[in-house]
Amino acid sequence: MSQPEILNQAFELGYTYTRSTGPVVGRFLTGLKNRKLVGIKASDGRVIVPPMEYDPDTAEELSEFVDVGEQGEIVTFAWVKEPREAHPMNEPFAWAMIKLDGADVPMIHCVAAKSESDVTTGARVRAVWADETIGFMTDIRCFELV
Amino acid sequence: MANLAAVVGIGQTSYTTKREDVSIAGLVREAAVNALEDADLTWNDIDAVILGKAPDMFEGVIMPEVYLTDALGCNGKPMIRVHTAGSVGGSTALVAASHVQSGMFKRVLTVSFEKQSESNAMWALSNPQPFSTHLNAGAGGYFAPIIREYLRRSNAPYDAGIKVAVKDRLHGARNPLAHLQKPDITMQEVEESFMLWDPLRYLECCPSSDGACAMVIADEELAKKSPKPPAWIRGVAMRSEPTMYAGRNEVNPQAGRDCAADVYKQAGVSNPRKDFDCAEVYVPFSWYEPMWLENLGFAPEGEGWKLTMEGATSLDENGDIPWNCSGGVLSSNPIGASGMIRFAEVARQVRGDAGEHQVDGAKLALGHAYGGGAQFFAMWVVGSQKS
Amino acid sequence: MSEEEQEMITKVEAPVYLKYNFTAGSAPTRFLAQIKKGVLAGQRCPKCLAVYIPTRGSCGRCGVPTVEEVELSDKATVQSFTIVSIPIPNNPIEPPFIIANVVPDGANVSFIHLMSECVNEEVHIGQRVQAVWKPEDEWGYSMDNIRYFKPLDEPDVPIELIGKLTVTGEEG
Amino acid sequence: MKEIAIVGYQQSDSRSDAGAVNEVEMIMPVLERTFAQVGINNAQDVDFVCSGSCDYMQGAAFAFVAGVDALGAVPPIKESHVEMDAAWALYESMLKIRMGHADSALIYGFGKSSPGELPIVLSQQLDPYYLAPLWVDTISLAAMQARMMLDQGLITERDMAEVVSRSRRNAMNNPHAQLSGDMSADDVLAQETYVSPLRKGDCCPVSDGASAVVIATVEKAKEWGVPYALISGISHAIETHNMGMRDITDSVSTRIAAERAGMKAGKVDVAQLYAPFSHQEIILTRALGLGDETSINPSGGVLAGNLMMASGLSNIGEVFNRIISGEAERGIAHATSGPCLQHNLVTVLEKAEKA
Repeated sequence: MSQPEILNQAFELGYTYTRSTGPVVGRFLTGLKNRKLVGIKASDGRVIVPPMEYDPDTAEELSEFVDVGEQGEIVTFAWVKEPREAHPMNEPFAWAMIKLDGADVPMIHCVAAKSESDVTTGARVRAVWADETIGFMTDIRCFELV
Repeated sequence: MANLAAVVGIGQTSYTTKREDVSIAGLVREAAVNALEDADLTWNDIDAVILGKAPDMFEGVIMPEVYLTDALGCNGKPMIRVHTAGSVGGSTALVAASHVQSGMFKRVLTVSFEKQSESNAMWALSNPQPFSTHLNAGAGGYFAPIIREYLRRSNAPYDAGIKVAVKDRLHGARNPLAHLQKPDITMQEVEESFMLWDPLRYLECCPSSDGACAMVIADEELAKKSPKPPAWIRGVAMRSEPTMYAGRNEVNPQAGRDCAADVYKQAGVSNPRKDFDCAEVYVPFSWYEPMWLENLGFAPEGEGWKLTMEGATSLDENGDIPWNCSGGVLSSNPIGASGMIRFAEVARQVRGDAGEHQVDGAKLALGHAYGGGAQFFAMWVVGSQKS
Repeated sequence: MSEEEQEMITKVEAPVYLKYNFTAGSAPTRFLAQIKKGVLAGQRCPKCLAVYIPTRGSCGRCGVPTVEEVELSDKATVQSFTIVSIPIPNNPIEPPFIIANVVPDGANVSFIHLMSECVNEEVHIGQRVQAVWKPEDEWGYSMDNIRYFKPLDEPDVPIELIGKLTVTGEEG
Repeated sequence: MKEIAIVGYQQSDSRSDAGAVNEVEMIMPVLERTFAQVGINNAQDVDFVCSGSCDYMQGAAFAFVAGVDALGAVPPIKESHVEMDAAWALYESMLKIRMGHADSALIYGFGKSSPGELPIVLSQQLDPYYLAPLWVDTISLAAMQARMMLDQGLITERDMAEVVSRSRRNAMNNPHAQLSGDMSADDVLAQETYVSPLRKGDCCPVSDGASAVVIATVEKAKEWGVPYALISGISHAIETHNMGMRDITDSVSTRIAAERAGMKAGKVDVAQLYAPFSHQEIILTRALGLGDETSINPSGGVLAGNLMMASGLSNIGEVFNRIISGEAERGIAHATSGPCLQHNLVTVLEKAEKA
């Protein structure tokens, strides 16, 4: 038995996926389409953005929507020097947990900045909307430093 | 000896081509909440969650238990995800039962689901892999040659499959949750339906459904306190064999026979046709009813089709051993949940809670699931009595 | 009803495409290297001696690697088949067509392939068939080097001998 | 309740690219060595088999079905599979033994992660509406977690580098390790940042490989006449999928699992912690309350080689190795799943009393 050569071939695994949202996720995405951010009130009163369907502590169904601001504060971040092909940005950027004004629980999105040193925990950021909003997470193109 | 365990709550969604009104979490949640309500319990009463589904690619969510934690009230609790191909709903129920039978848990929730409409895939997940021939025409294309070999061996009449297709849809018409509602289906309609994979016609094949099924399984003490009658788990078994090996009996797989023998022994069943009042058996293609009648020992080898043709498996014909009273996989097929639906439906039967498809006085019943190339088997026997 | 409610989002398009670099296993690679040369190479299990094609790396029965290579005939027997009346995704072949489980002489397991140059209604279990190859300059690392199997004018193989013939087509 | 022991453990080399070897070919040699260690022929000689794997690692549905081809499953066997790290397959096997349906079990896990872009593949574990569409990779999530700890003064970059240094040095004694060497904390700190604040060294490598374990009742272990260690406790717990709702500087579920598994009942000589990122080892060490008396990740841990779907099981095996060698009397093994330590399993192993 001779040593086998290695046979490689690139392939793509994927499907289009059409997701039904249900009322809670749908409400948030509808907000995005209208360039508004909406959260939901947890059983303990904390405002969660994007809204969760079920409370992590009590498992109860959540339904009390709360409007939140499109500005917020960076809670923590990661600086991506070399964006990956799948990433939403082509230039170096930050992933951040962002606590929006009126929210108690941070959300994750990307932050555009020229360099890592421009980004700090506690920095204020503002949502940058896509030219066309369709009701999808990428309607927020990114956040930018205020 | 295993500790006693019983099903004390059952919840299902209705089954349909596309559940467009809920998220994935919402779908799973619906079945789980129905099971909790059926058991008159709350999330706090649950000690662990056991989740099952078929390949993650159906929804494109990898290891979805991670995302479904909150929908299933699992924060701070153990969560386990089972995947054994098409048999997974059954295997998941068995893993859930083992949590209680081991004495390690008092009461657990088990849920299985598929929201396979999300993938928009025509024949589920048949995307080509490099270096292999692209002849994958769906599960029917795989099983049709095996069915043809069964026909050769058994000399079964050509319309035994048609009879099953009609019978299970008539059963399904009694079950408001069933995906296909065809109360007026006829032999002629099935026979005239499009021949997809000869000898399988369109109406001899299962639909593709979205849906979820859930059960609460409790130990003896808690089961006794349960408001509705428990379905006592009298036997549990699983068996696997390789997809392909020289001399493999694909028509009548040894893994199925061994699994049945194991579960019957535990439940004290010597003559399944007599001892069981009904069975829910994984029949995604009509001909698998006669094939499994033989594999599971309800009929001698080569004679399963006779029971089918006699109406022995039909509720409408007052058969002595009704199979798939809920309509079976031929009426609803959310793949990851299909096995658990079988297990849950027999529990409904022995609890006397199966509505219009109830078998009068059902006391002992077999739930069955299979997967892969008919190589993975999961079975349980449930009874209205502990022993 | 407010304007917002009228336009409630209920579904989203969320494609998920992931790139992989697939590597054929080492046993499959040896099979593929042979078929590139127009040879159907089986691999024998060292324990039960069954010959597999195309091998996946092990004998499923014994759970051990299949090592010894065995050159097989491109004549085969139909173990079973189905007539498919629907198209296969990403495959240009037009229905109805026959997908048969064929066992090449010298092998003990079948693989699926197309059958053609036949009357669909006359295809049967035990029928003798032979591979029809693509032109040599089109051969690659693929079972698709065989375009399809066509019927042979030879007597049927008795059921109990299907999967048991030697490489010369004799009773094993 | 029947006492359960671990009697065998083997792992393949952890390799950045297993090359031509496919899954079944990766599993078979590991199983062969495991069977030899226990003195059994194949999977027919155990009562139950359970595996852990994930289709998306190699990008093919039903990847685990190929695993069955490695078992010699004729006649058919009692077998099951979790789409999780095989540590959870061990958990399922424990239930099977405790319920009296098995006296022994083979557990194996395997992952060929090199064919895909693992951090991006794993982004599809996240919330399918809010996060998966953004393709937030696992390294970035961990980097945010690390920064939060740095900002709060819970750790320093040097603390992280020291974890890496110890991992690489410990791995020098682990023949299966992928990354090992005499690397100092200063060497690590000299690396430029990768996904800041993480350096490459702070992140586990992408690895291909498999591992296997055999467990059995103590009676069966004695019958086999092989060295064994007792599994005195095992438990796991998951947390909310919303990372914003978790304190990601802590691991509450690890603490819950350790309590339920009875970790505190005795001294912990050795701990194998599944920490794919250096700072996560510190989170786990603190959540578990481990101190200087405990040797952490003597194998080098997953920073020296991360077999997705198998390393959690390997951790159990590594503790077993140290108990039967006499290096330790009692230890814990940890496994994790999900982003930023969302789901955690703790196993407690103890030296068996002299028979």
